[in-house]
Amino acid sequence: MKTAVKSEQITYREAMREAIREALHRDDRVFLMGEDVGRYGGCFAVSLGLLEEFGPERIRDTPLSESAFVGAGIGAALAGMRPIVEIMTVNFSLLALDQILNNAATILHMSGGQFNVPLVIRMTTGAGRQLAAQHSHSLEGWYAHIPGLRIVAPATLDDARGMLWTAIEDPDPVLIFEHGTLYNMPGELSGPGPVDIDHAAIRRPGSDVTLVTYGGMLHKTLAAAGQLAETGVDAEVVDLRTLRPLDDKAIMESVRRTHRAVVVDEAWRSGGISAEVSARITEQAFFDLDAPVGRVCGAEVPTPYAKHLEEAAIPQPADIVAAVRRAVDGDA
Amino acid sequence: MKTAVKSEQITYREAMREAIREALHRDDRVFLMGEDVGRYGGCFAVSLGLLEEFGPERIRDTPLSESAFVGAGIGAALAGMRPIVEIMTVNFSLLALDQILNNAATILHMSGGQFNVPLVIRMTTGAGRQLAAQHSHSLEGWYAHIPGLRIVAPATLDDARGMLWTAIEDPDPVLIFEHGTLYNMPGELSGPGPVDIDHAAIRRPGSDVTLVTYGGMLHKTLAAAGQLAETGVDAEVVDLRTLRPLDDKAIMESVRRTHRAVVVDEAWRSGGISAEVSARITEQAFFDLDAPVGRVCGAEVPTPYAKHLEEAAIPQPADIVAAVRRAVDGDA
Amino acid sequence: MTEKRGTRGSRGAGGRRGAAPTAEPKALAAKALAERRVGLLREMLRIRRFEERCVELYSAAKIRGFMHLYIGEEAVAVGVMRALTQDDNVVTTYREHGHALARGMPAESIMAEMYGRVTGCSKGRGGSMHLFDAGLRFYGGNAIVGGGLPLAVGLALADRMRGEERVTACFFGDGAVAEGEFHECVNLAALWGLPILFACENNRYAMGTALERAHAETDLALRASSYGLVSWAVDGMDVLAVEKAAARAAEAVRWGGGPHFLELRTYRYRAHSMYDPDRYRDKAEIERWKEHDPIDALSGRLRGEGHLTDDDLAAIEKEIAEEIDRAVEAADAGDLEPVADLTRFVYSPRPSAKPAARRS
Amino acid sequence: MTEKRGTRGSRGAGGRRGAAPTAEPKALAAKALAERRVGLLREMLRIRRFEERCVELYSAAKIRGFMHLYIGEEAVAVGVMRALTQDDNVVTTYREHGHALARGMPAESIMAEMYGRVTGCSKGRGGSMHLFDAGLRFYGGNAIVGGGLPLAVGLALADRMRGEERVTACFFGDGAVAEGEFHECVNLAALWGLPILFACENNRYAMGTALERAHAETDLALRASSYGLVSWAVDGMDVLAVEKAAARAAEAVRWGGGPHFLELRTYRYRAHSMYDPDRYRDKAEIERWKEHDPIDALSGRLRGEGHLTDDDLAAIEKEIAEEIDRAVEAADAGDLEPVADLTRFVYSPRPSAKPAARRS
Ligand SMILES: Cc1ncc(C[n+]2csc(CCOP(=O)(O)OP(=O)(O)O)c2C)c(N)n1
Ligand SMILES: Cc1ncc(C[n+]2csc(CCOP(=O)(O)OP(=O)(O)O)c2C)c(N)n1
Ligand SMILES: [Mg+2]
Ligand SMILES: [Mg+2]
Repeated sequence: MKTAVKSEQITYREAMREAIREALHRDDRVFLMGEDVGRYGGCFAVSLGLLEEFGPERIRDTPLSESAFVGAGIGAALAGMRPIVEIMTVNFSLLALDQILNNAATILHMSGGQFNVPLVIRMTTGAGRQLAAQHSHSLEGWYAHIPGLRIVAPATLDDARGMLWTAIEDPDPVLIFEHGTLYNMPGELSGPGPVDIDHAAIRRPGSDVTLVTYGGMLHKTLAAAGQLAETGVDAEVVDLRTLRPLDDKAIMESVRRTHRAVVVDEAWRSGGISAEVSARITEQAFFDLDAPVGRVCGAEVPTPYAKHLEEAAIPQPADIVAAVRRAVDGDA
Repeated sequence: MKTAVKSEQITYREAMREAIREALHRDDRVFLMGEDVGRYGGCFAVSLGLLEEFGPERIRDTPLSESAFVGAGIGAALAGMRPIVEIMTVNFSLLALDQILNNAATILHMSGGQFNVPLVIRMTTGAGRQLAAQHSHSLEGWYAHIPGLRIVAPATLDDARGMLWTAIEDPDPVLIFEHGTLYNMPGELSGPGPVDIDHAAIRRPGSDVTLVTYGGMLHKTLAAAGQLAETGVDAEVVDLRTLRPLDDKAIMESVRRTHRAVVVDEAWRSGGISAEVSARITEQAFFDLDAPVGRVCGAEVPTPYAKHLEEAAIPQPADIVAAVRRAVDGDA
Repeated sequence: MTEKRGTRGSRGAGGRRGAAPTAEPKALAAKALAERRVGLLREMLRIRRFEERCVELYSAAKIRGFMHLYIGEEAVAVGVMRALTQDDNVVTTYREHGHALARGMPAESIMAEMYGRVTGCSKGRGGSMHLFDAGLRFYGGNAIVGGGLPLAVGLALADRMRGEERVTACFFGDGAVAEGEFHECVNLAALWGLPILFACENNRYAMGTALERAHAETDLALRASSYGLVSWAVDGMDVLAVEKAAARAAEAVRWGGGPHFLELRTYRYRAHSMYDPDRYRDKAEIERWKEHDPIDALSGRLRGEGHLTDDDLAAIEKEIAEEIDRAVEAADAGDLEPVADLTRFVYSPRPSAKPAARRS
Repeated sequence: MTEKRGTRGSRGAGGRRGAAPTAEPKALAAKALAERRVGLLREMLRIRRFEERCVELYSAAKIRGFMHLYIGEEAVAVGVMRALTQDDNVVTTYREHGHALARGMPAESIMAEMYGRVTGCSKGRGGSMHLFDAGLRFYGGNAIVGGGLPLAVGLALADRMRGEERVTACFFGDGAVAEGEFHECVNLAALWGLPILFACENNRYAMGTALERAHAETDLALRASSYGLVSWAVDGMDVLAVEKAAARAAEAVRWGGGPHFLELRTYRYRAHSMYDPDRYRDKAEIERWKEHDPIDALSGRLRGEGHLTDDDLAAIEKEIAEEIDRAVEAADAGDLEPVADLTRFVYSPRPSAKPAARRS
């Protein structure tokens, strides 16, 4: 088994693939199931080569039947397996939402604690590739409304590599959202092994404003923080990593230091995770705030195909910079 | 055609039924479609008697095929009909969510404005009847995340009677959420005809705190306001009525007068509509607030069957009173 | 009316075993068979009396929420469960009191559940529609029509992957056959040759919607066979026919014959749920089906054969009544889950915090 | 390989009409028929050349996103569209350039759409997967597999309720047959006798998943017939066979014969989308199918019959190339929607504000 070693250049896609390989090697209850994960090599090539290594029982191609194979993942998890179910794109997960909400998230409670559902569901999320309105949503924050689920969004190579391990050890269902624009992101891994999925991470320390974000937006937010630094604004960037449950403590500690917060989220603004973060900051750190919590979100529109429209529909570094300026300059 | 006349006692269920009858009489493009709307008389008896009056073409029983019949409603709307689709309970709507989000909410934009979807979808929502975890969710606030949809939640007889008319005239899809505990609510109608669905309504004027709510929670909130009045706190109760788009102006006007706000919502707290209302108040009226915006929401748990647990899982007047006390007494 | 179509398909393996038995063992075998049948009768009666008590308790507001009764359909649960071993899996619907009882769940545990007690099988969180029992591999009452089918596929898949000789029996109604999940699951099971016994309880109605107003093809066994799996229509009012078909099917499934589909043609005497005013069908239709009552039929037959007397029956009724009385008493006396534990079982304790914080 | 199964079912109505024609009209009819066939060839060629240009433009990054080509499958769109009138409805998938062209959508409008221009048929908001044209009753490219089927049911339902003699043709792939929505929709259409022509483009793969790894029963026409509707398998590489079957089916649908299902057996020569490295099938398999190329087959036949010369073909190619050139030029020159209009078409202007505020 090849494992990635330190200082080797690797992409997010490869990190995710290594994570799956590792899981398959470590635990024979683990298997990967979904549309085109095998012969095709995965719609975004994440599982490329795994069929050859692990065979068709454990790298299991399914028909186009999202509800059935997600539900089958739930059933297999009930039976003690550790399935990893891949849904190609978040929009298609709507076809399986009945199973996810009414079964995966519910059975433990509804059965009075008798049955766990140790299931991992992975899917691609997000816009930025001109895939238009039926392939570009960011629904991870929306999923974070559902009790019983754990929602994670790896934004870095280490998280792509490490979160799956922890997710598989979780006795409850974990949904992993992989932003489509990250797969080709190169970088270095600090090493194999699980990572904590209970805590947010400060990706850039700063003292003037807290930028709360996750997933694909992390990199735009870091870019914006870089630009802000040039104009003398020192932004702290908090990567939520896990959208449910939220790490309130990390958020509040940062806000108490900076007294200002802007939430950056690619999803539609109304009722997105940005609203929840904002509401919690208000509830828990109201008297520490020097300015209202700002939000930079996706436009409330089905993602358009045309490049210029799509770009306008999702947050760009300039939008983040502008929102921070409002938070900083708009002081009472 | 019998129409309800002023001062006649009627239930919410009957008001809804009259609204449907009226629509069927007024416009022959209107038809009602869903599981057991005909022979059975509607799972909550809303459509009782309509089959006899309008026949099986216009009161159309469907097989258990939520995705197909909701999608068929979308298709019929594309063709210029004005379908009213009934989904028995909000949980089952998950089976149709692909059609609702990926088609109903999207086609107008995706087609560059060529195709409207003048569809009305009605469904029962909410807990309180010991129906347990697969029949008791409150997902209307969650649906309010989706651009392209209009989400309404009639809490009064007049709204039950009048919102459907306006919804049917809307060129875009409108979802109507009827709280299951309201059907037997008796009262008087102020008369037939459409009602505005663009604005929130102040159901009780007050000066000390703004309580923002809607649907089934309106009545508990009014009860709480009554109790608060006895202790000298004069609460204003705002009924959102429409959850998407929100009537920001009405909310902010009230908050600017009272300087305090508590949002009351039966749904799960994290990522619910209460978070959005809270975030907007922070964004738009931060410097008018004397206290952080409070939230009284459902417990983050699949609704349990046992009566005492179910009651504990959803907001009760005492919880609302307590939250208001915190907002009022916790003054900085 | 009750369609008297027998089971289709291959003969069971039984006939091929060993030489002809001698006369004495034959008599013994006949006795054992009769006792077995009395056992089936007893189980059906137990379900019926339990359900009748539930009606009273619902009227007395001891049981709340949606409650769906199994009266008239008892032969199905009893016949199918008899064909399973304790190691098999069961997945079912909101109309599952009968399945739970026939599977061996104590009446007490079910009744306490419907009373919302922490002593109930699901600790009061589930109620009538969500009976679960891990010890019996009873994976629950599912109240989303069709919602249990994917779970059954997954359970069977896990067994296949681990090489276990286990059958997963999945119950669902005629109405569920219209759901997309039915289609996806039957195809998947047939495609992958999974060890599932699909037990379709065709009681001719989905709430108020009659079979022919929901399905373009009303021969559900025929429809299912189009997926390329073995599919039989069975008289679901005849517990012996159900037992025989289920035993054959389960045996075939267990030994690698792939999924089997049984359409069990039955009828519910009572309304869909306690909320249902039952306006959509003819009372005469109900009466006609009652003439084929599975309990009357079997008890008549056993009496005729001299295997059952009035005294036997009275004794059985008495035992059952006592069991149900005890269940009601226990339910009444059961504790409530403390409200402080409301959010237990939303998340589980994490296995260990050890890997934590290494990197993030 | 190409299955040469003819259409099954009843004979068309044509043979029954009138007396035997005299010789001269016969010659005229033969000429008209030949012209008609040249027209079919022209349409297929137009699609192929358009798609080939799309490949170039995608490589040049003029077109982006997911793009799915129709090369190899042209006979299906051309044959089926020929059977429809301008008043019929069309619902289709993300692989719909061919359907759009065959339906009569100008190449310009499609190309501009893929360039993301406001001059595109969907104002640049849809791209390759979401071509719409209200004037042609073209209800869109739907990129959720199976997602268009319920829309087709609804369109057909509306027509039935209004007594319109209109057919709704719904295209979808073999992969879509596994989705629950397929099942629900075919049942609903059959149950209600709706005027739908289900056009299943069986190109043997759903992305990288071969037919036999997705369906327990790979005879899709047979499977569909289990819902009790008329269902034929058709050689989808033979445009004449497609046209004939589609014309019969459409006629039957139009006059109240209920939904018809055509399994059009075809093949895509290119990868699933521009992203697909096409690892899952044998190159030899592709070559074998190319021997049955629908364009080669028809042009060969027309040449053999003396209805087509090299010059004719060159002229056709030239016309097509010019049309596509013009489309590319126009697309290049097309305006972009102003960013300020980003959120147009999320909500429509309300019809009037008049009922407002009366009561709340
Ligand atoms: C997805 C879904 N839709 C609708 C319902 C409401 N409902 C509960 S039971 C039922 C009828 C089901 O009929 P069938 O499958 O024949 O089972 P039966 O009740 O006859 O045993 C309906 C419509 C539901 N629970 N789930
Ligand atoms: C619900 C859904 N699941 C998965 C996908 C991804 N996907 C797009 S096309 C496709 C294959 C569809 O195959 P088929 O129906 O045979 O049509 P074809 O592409 O062969 O024309 C898949 C899996 C999708 N778009 N929608
Ligand atoms: Mg039934
Ligand atoms: Mg295909």
